[in-house]
Amino acid sequence: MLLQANKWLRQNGASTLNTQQIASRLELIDITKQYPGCLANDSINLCLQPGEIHALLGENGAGKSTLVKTIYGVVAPDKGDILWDGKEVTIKSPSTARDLGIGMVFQHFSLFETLTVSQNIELCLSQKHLANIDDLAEKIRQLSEEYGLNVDPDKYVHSLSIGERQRVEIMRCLVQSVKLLILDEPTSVLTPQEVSGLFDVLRTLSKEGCSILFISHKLHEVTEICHQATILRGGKVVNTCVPSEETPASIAKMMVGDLAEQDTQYTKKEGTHTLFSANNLSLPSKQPFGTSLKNIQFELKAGEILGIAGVAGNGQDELMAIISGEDNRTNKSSLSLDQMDIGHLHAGDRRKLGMAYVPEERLGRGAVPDMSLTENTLLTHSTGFIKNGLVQWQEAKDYASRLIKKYKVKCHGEFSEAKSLSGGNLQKFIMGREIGQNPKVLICAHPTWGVDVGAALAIHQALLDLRDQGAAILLISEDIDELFLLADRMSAICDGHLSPQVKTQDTNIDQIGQWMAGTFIDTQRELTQETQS
Amino acid sequence: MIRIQARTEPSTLMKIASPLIAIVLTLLFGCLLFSAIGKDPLQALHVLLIAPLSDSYNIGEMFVKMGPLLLCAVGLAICYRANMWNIGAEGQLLAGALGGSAMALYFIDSDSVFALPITLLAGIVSGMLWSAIPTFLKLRFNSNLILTTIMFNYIALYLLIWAVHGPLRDPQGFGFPESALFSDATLLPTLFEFSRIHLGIVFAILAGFIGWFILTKTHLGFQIRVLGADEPAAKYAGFNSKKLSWFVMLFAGALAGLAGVSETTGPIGQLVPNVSPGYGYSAIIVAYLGRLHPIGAILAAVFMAILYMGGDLAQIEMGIPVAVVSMFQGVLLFFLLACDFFINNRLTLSHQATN
Amino acid sequence: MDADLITQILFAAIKTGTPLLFIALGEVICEKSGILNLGQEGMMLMGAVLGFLAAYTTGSMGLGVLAAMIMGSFMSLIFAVLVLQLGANQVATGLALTIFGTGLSAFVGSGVVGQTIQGFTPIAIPLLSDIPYLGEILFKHDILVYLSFAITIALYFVVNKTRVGLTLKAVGENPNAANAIGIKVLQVRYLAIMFGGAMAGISGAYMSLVYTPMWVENMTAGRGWIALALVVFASWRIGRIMLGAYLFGLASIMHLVLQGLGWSISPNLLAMLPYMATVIVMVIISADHFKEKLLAPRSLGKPFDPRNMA
Amino acid sequence: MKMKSLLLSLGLLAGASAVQAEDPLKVGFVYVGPVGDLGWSYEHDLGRIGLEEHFGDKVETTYVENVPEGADAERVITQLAKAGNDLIFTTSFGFMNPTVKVAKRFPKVTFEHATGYKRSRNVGTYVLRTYEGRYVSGVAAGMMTKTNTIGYIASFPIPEVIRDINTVYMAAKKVNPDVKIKIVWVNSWYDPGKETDAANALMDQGVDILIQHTDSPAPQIAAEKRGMRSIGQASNMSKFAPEAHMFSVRDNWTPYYVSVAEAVMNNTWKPSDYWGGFKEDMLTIESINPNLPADVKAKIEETYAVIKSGELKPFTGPIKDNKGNTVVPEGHSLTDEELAQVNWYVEGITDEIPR
Repeated sequence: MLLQANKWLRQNGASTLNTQQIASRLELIDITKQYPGCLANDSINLCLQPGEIHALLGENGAGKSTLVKTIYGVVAPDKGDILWDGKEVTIKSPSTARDLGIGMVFQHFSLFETLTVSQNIELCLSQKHLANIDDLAEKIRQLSEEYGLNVDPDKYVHSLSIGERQRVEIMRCLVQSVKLLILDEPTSVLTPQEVSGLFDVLRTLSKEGCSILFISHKLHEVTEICHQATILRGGKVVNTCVPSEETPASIAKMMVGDLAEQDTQYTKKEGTHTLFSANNLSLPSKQPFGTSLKNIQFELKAGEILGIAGVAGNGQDELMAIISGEDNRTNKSSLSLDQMDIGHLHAGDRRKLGMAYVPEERLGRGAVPDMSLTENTLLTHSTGFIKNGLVQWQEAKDYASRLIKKYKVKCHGEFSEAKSLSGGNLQKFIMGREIGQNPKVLICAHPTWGVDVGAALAIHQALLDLRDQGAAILLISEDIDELFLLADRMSAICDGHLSPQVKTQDTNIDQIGQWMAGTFIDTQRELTQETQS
Repeated sequence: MIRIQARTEPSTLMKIASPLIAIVLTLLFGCLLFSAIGKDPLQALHVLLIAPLSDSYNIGEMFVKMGPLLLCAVGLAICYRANMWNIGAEGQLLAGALGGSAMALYFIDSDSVFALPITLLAGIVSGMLWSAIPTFLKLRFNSNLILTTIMFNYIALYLLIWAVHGPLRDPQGFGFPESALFSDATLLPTLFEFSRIHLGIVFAILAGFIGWFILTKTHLGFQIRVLGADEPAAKYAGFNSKKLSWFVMLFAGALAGLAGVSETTGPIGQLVPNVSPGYGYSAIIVAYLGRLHPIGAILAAVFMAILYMGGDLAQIEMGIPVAVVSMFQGVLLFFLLACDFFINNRLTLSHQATN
Repeated sequence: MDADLITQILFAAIKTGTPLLFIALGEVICEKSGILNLGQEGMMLMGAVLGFLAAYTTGSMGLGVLAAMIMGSFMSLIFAVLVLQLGANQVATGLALTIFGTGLSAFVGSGVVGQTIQGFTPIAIPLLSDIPYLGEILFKHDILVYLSFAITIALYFVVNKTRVGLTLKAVGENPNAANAIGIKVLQVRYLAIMFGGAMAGISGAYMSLVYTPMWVENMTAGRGWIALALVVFASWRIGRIMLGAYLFGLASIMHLVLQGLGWSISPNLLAMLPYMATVIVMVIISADHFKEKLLAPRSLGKPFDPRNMA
Repeated sequence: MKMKSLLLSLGLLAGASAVQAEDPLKVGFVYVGPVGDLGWSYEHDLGRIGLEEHFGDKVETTYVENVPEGADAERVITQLAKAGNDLIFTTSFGFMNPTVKVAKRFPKVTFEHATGYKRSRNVGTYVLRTYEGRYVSGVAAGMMTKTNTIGYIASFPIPEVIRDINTVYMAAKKVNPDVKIKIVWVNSWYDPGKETDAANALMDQGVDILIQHTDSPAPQIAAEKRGMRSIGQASNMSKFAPEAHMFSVRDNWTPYYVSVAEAVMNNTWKPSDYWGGFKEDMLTIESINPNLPADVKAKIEETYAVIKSGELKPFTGPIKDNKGNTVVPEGHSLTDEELAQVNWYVEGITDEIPR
């Protein structure tokens, strides 16, 4: 059956599937899942053919994750049926899913860093699978060769890069000879070059008859590789389409609904004088699995936005911690603010000098989940609310409610706990809180990640207003499009190295993409060697 | 069918009701237990919980018992609020007793008005020192605070026993392991003629209110709460978590040290090997029962003190073994932890799911 | 000190270290699954008293050990339900278990205080016990000591060489990921906790059936706490736990031995030794951040609720 | 009248109302350990039972066990006094100061404190001449030892224990000039685990006779297991070690408790420092093992007899301490007061008294 399908596919090409001839690989009928306070999936129908690469699209919170977890047996649906190769099945657990031939690569990898690659893979295999494999390590090497995955079974996972880890996850599925592979935002952690390698693997798999369910935010990738797309919004299927017949813009429109297209152009500005600089900053990581920073050098000028692009896990978190002072192992002179050395100062002292930060994690870092918005205001904004060490709760409360009004934060009031807010609303609140302190320098990581379009626009405007008031803004993001939209100058980070900074107008996505993959590192090294000699 | 469902917002009602429900359940457990060993459960509960408050002497004794429990519990509650798992109140109390007693013996022939304050201060400083060592080891070497504080409890105990047998032994005491009786100048004054209530109790209740004030009214307290609730947020906000950790640990050490010195200069009046029947450990229960809230700790300490005294009375009047007291403590904490589940969850009656 | 005396001291160190070995092996399995159970002392005492009661009433030592194991795992089940099912704080629940166990054991055991039983008799293993010195030290013990050898070897194998060991490590490192790939995290943790309870039970039985052999209130005298330190001391490795247990055993009898040899050091200061040693070793191990993070189960002490996974 | 009822409610007169002819004499006992320790507290409780048996319903007794020697002791003693007890025995050294304090507040109640040295109008003390039993033990041990090494498991370095170590050594030396004594301090009256460890450590070092000054039968069991010999302490320990056990020196409190109760009933009680030994039958030699050689058995009986008759007083000069000072001059026997202050080892014991 599978062989037949394969043959048929090769003859007909993958893009023109005829659904009538064979039973669907997977069919979802009326899948519904209710969480307290939110209907995550609302009667979702979806159909997947052998060899089909199917995109599942939607904004954060649209219900994609819940749906794939349902398929993989992590979440039990309240209602609905799942047909597998035409037969109704109940997928009770991931092991049932794997026995059926469903494999999944998670967005946050489900790998164990203190185990080796082959131990990680072994854990996923059922006894039945294991019995068929004499030598797992050998099998991994063989598959690695076959698909060009380049995975060493004996290495410990903590020594692997993000891209390698993803390939281990894929390997985990290949060893089980899956018939359906689910990928949850697989490219968000990859360089453009790694992405194309991944796509090659996916195409090979598809040709062999393996179905692929592909969750992504990156629409050009979807149009490039997917045969079919299902678009979710608010837990419902709102549209389906053949991506190759659409443009990224048209798909985006389906995703966000009737909102205005996001094609705004903002004016670029040039900074005046240097407000903040990092001078030849090198520091080993505190974490066993972190990235060490190497020779970081940049200047941040008043009245400009400097964007730093990069794939997650390339030292952004470490850089952020060092700039904010959460990690203050740096030399006094390696960081300076307004002509003053601040490398030795604690985070709190740096705040007092006029620095502010919007962290990547909103809940659990930018805001305390179990505390009210008033208390969360006080978290970083204490000037004026503390007298002789005592908290002026009434004033803090009034200020919080003003913030809520000004930034249109949807909540019950300033007494609401931070965890009761949606991601976008919380981000607006945090943004407002940080901007409200009139910082000289604002460091901002992934400001619109998972935020709806309307909120994103508001956040962009707030950032630009702050810039126009003369503040210096450092914007760290994985979203290249957003960086190009907002940043006046651009840079990229890779493996703890920071690329040179160039004016946004003088560069393009290609060059930044290359830099994200680290092409600048060798040139930089040569340059330093030249200047030294 | 009964199902467990997560609440969208934590229940404020349950937060307050949970300890009360836990107490009621513990009493029910007690009834079953007493019936099982052939004692009249109602009489037993009466002796255990009501009799300790039956006259002014007993009420006074309740306060005497509550003092050290409360002092330790307030410090622990604040530590736990900051996520510092200090199990070392017992050791800090013993250190306070030891340091304070050494000072009191120095003043054995004195009638200076400063003798008592200096003695108390010595106890406080000793307690702080004893909590400072594990704190330093944690902050500098990242060692596990739970384990080091437990180890230091034992070390303090043996140090105290050593001192009582050696340098601090009463030279006129026929070699028995106890110090000389302190001079009146270093004894905590009692407040009433008829009971042993001493100044230390006032300190304890004051400590409860100071703890409450720090936690809810000051920026310091706010920072402590943030540190405990969400460490990355505290780091992000630039709170100096080391300083905060030092503060809560030294505060707890100071209070536990004060508890120790108040015991030796209060109801005991000399240094003996058995200064504490485990106050430092029981204080952990008090802190929890009081919702890690200093004012709650006052109420919880009253309850625990009654339970202790009731245990003695139950033995005298009904021959109930004194071990029931620690059983009650354990069961109470079990029930409390179980009831806390319903702060964030609830039981719902639902009809069999369709399908 | 002559060779015979050293042999006898080492023999005694193994005897003293055995209850520590049992309980630390149980705790390390529990911690490897990511659960910190501070209730060791309570479980151990309940094991001791129930083991003694069973052996005293039935006259069968085997039944005593069995009863102790069952009691230990039952006690740990209380902990497991609170921590795993109701998401209670592990530290507080563990302490409650210790306090409860201390009281309950005194209560249950009041009838047999001061009674005594025959106890296990030592068995010299043929051939092995004839090895000079080593045979004297290792192979002239009672059956529970041999059982502790066997359990150590078995656990070493299971933890390091089998899929069960992998699963345990995975759950302890990253329960969310483990859940995602279909490992039943709660089930693994239940089993790990109950194994810990059963081992604490045997450890208690060793105290009341072999060591003294009699039941006394609070007879474990803080060994449960020492075991917790021992696990850190051994940096979660089975082999080192065995070594550590005997070292601790040695340290705790050393002050008695030295006194007999006429050293005039305060017995109280000497009694501090094991505790001091624990602190020092803990500091040395944990000072190396990098290493500790690789060795320590990363989710240790943190709650995990599969209902929050979505 | 009003005043009186107020005082009554404060418990101050509670003791006074009870002494009436038809009412039974209420007697309270405070024990430091559990009554089932088979040692110290156990024998006191046998004394209490003996008292009840002697007087039938003319007395009514209550006891409180496991009373810690800290701040709680005073409350427990007070509660016993308030509960209407006319006579209260506090049976551990650590209860001395609390007893004296409570006695001040209850002048109509009679207090008797074991092993202490503080007396007042209504507080008497009583103590055993344990050294008489030790002398017999020393003689038997000196005769029985093959390795010429006697092991002594000691509790705390108080005069009673030091005095007894000296007695054992002097007695053993008399019958066996080559004898040595090895002493291990366990710093506990009752810790079977530690006592076992100590017994084994001693036997590892060549000891073949164990004498214990601790209360659990653990050393007996340890001796039995290794085929060595032992002598029981405080209670009859023969059943724990059928082969090893040579004999036990048993404490017998009944005669004293009966005489005190009688004196209180007849209003003839006066505070005194009472020493009881073989002569008063408060110490007895029990269960001499038939497996002992005849000459040893005979010597035990003989030594017992000469001490009982007063012919032999163990601490009769000349005695030198192990630093060469003469501590008992020729022709002098230590008085009770001097016996209570022994803080030196006799010549020949090479150890030092620990701190």
